[in-house]
Amino acid sequence: MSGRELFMAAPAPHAHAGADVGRTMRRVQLALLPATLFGFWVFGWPAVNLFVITVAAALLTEAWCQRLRGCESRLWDGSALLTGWLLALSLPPWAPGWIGALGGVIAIALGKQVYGGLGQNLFNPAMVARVALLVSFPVAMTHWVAPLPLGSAGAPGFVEGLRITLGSMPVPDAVTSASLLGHVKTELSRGVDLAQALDAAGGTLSAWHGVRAGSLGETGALLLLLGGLYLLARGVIRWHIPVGVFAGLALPAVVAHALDPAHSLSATTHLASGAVVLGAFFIATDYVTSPNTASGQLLYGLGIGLLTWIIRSWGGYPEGIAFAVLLFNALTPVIDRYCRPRIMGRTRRGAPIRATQGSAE
Amino acid sequence: MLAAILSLTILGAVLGAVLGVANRFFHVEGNPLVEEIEALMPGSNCGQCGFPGCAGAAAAIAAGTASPACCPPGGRSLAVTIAQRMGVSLAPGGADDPGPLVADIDESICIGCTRCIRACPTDAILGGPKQIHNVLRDACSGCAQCIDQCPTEAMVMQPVPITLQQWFWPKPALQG
Amino acid sequence: MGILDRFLRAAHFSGGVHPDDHKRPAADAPLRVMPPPARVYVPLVQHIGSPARAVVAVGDLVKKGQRIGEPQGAVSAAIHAPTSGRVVAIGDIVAPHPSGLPVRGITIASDGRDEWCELEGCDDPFALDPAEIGRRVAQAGVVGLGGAAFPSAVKLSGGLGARVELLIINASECEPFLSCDDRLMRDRAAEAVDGIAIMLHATGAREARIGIEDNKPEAIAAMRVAVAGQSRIRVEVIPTRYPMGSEKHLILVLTGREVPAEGRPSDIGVVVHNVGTAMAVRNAVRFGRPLVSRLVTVNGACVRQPGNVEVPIGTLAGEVLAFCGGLRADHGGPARLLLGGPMTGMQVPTLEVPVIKGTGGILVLDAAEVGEGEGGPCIRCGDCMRACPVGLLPLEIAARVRAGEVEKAAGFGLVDCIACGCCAYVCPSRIPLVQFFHHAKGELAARARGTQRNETIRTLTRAKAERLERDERDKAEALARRTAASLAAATEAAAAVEKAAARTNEESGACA
Amino acid sequence: MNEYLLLLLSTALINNVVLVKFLGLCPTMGVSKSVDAALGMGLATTFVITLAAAASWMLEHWLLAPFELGFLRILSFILVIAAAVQFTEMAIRKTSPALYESLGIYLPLITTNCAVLGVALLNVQQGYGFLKSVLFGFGSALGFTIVLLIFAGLRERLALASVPAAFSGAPAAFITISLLSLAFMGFSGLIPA
Repeated sequence: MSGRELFMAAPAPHAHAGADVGRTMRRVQLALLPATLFGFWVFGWPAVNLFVITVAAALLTEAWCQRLRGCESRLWDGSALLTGWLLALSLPPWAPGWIGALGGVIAIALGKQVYGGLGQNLFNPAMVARVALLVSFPVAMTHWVAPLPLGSAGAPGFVEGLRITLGSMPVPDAVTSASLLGHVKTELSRGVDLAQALDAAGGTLSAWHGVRAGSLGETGALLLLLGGLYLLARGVIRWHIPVGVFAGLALPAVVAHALDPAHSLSATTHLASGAVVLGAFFIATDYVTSPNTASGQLLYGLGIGLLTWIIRSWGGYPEGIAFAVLLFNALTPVIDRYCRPRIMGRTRRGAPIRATQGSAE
Repeated sequence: MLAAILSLTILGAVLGAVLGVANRFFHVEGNPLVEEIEALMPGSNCGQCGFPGCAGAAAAIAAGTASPACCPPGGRSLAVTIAQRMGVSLAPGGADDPGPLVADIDESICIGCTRCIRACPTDAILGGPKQIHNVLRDACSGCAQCIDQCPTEAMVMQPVPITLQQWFWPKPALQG
Repeated sequence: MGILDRFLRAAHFSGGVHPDDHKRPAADAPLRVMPPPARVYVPLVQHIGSPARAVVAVGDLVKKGQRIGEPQGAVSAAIHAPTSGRVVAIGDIVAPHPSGLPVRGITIASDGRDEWCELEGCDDPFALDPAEIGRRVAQAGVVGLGGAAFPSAVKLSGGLGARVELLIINASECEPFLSCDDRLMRDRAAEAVDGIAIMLHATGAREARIGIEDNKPEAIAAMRVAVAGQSRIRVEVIPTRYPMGSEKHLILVLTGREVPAEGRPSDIGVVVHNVGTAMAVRNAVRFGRPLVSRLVTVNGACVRQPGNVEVPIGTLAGEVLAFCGGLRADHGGPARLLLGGPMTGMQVPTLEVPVIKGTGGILVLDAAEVGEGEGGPCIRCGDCMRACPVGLLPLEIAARVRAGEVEKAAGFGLVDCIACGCCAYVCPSRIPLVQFFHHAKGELAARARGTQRNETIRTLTRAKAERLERDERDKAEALARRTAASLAAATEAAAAVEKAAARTNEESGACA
Repeated sequence: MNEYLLLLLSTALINNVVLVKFLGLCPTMGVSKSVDAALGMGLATTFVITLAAAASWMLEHWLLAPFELGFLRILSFILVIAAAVQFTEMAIRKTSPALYESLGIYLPLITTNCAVLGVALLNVQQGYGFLKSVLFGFGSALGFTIVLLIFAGLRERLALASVPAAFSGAPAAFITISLLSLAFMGFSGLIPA
């Protein structure tokens, strides 16, 4: 029991709280699960196929890149799975399989592994892939379908679903629909009043229960909200970014809607439509690409919300959250540079505080 | 044709005049960098860098032809100071960097000839004729000028031993 | 002092962590006193500051409490023989330090009698001049027993040159596993309070506040009873949160005021002493007893009989463990041997290191207590930032240190890091953040030393060059003088010769 | 007023000189290793572009157009730009030696920053008035500075990442700026051309 070299040298602390990266990833996936299953139910087999293909592509690319780099495999830490998962949720549910596969490859290879893998990337990999796909294949990426819940009449069976995903069977025209934001954008550009446009859509586009057209995972906004609250309760994320995104989007929307209800959507419609909830809780909160400090996170969230509103209102794309997230990913180092916590015993600018000699209290 | 030549000439003349005046106004004397760097160098002119004296090395560093890390007696701290002053990044020191070397005397073969004492630019060697000499580690610049002077090869260059007060944790092995 | 008040206090510093405290059952086991071992190994530097100088020789007989090391310099501490016996060696011993480097120390073979030397006590310390108390405390070699081991006399008698209004007694003991202060307050509350009263007198502070974390109800009760008669000493219950025992954080929680960065508590009129130090001060002033033993918590899943032990300074850690029943082999065997607590304590490479004045605990932890696991790259989750009680960005600092940009790391407030370990404790990727900071601080210090050395050398070089030049000049001048003199002599001689010749000529001419 | 504001917004963000028009890539890649240097470079370039836009407008309208010397346009513009850069260089060397050293060769190379000449030539092409020319120049320069700053921030972080050897340095920087360009595409269509 004596002698040297008995104990390996290690620095303090010699205790650990027990947190690990895998646990965080698993919690996020758990929070996503209800909305994902809901998406499967609403859009049927093609959506399931797309999801599987996207996630598999992400995992395979991750494994391949790690092999190329010759580093030890961290395939099962759940990060690549989560990236593929988030990307799949942001795709049109009946998109052809190659879109998902290509997206998975872009997300992992260009978005993440080029920078050295987990924790090193500058942009959210899933959003890199989504934006790259949207810019490159605008038609395929804005091809929405009306909800056809599993088991309902007209819903494609497993084989039909597979054929849709593999592109050997065209999507029937009757199924084709538009997302609310896309519909509004088209109608407004044709000079149609907002009230009329929404009337024509018959309310089905903005249904709160989520049985509506949209990307695979964004429609179940209530379930996403539930998942987001779970993440908050678990301490996986903090409130600053989601609240910032919601406020940044809702505040200008409220003002604009009050000024010009005929041409601007109400705040509630903005919040309930598109990928705001998904983005605010699951995408903008990505640790690696968002600021660290509370003030920085709030600023970042507000910026994303505001930019999303600007792009939705005036931009060339109906939905802007992916662009807004990417842009603020890019701004994160700058935000981090200027939003730093105050160091104890120093002023915010970093100078030592002045000693005030005198009685305590 | 004439208009073209004339206009360009006038343009050139006017801009030249403006720049000439500006040059007067914004004139900078000499290169303060060389003097600044020279003031940082040990000044023992040991020649280990391969330049004629510290002034030569300072000029070469300022001109960018020599690395800020070219001065062995100055060691890592000097290299970092100069690199910072010049706004260049320094190649990270390899693991084989033994740190600064200082002279040490093997007392069993020192004959007390005082040649090393005369060669030392910093008076870091103590001792008199026929007495065993000793090196003051804190004052030794590591210039190695004493090494060749010793007739009995009692002088050697050795890394400074690490003491408890100076020890610190090594950088953790790279992760990720 | 209601719940609201307590809540407000807790809000004073952000960050910090709540590790499992593991204090019981060791804290509840009765205090044991360890007899002196056959040999003690006493390092000559057990404190912050310059090492002491040995004042005994090999072969000398020493009594317990006899001074064997003389302090050198303004910040230093005397060293005393922990037991009576014969000095058998003065030389290198393994330092109680993770590096395993040697330290100069005195080895004493005990004669088994444990005889005190003659001691100079004092019946009424309150009649003594504060400076005299300081002198006696310095004589006794008392240092801060909380871990930093700063010579106490310097802090006690206005050595820092500022007026002290408030004396804070640090009894928070926020480190998990450690309970020596807890045990001391439970068993010797009256003596500790007597020590605090003496310190109050010495510092000239108006009042003393004893900060105790609320996870030590027995100690709180005992201390409340002990301070009952003292109007100027108060017991303050503070929330349990690591690092409550950090000087600056304790001050913040107890007074609501921040110590300026790069400054000292005395800048805001506060001085902080550990409760164990108060005990040592009492022993030094009342009985003239120097600091030759201390309470050590022996704890960890691998220790057979965990508890608190009064151990003579210089006893080897292995012998203390043997006194506590030795080590258990179950739980997968010992994973780490620590001196101090798990958050800031030092891992030592061997059991053959001596207990010194700053050693508050000897812990032998198993793998589960250490919480070993697999590490990974930083995912920028920011948990370290939220855990940091100082308000730093550990992830940013570590990333820069990793890339070798130590100066940029310093720009992120590296100097303000108190190395409490909260960041590494919560890091999900298990990045050794504290090691990064230690490394960077060491690197910066080494560079500063290098710069200083270069400056010294430059001065010396210039001095020698000037001297040589002066010698040269002197020589040249002397030569010139000599030449001039000889020239003059020569001219004179020539003139004389000429004259003589002329005369001869004249004479010869006359002759002709 | 609104028109001028839109012009500024459009040149700074939507038709960003670096990310959409792909002008001035050389200094963008060269001086984006630290935020401080990038800020200095951005300010110097802003000064030069704005000055050059004003001077080139005067040159075009008072000299080249009246005397029908259109064939001398590029030559004379470069002359003016080179003079402006020389002036800036002297001024920076005098006022901020540290910035002067950190910018290094890229300071005199502002002359060959195609964004500068590009802005001057585009002004002529679009037939902007004086105020609009200056605003166009300033907006473009602002866009250049913004991108340089963002990119420098990203590269500072990139320098800390463990990028695979095959991609470290310029490749990763190019991929990053392409992704940044992708993000800027979100601005497209904001203001109808």
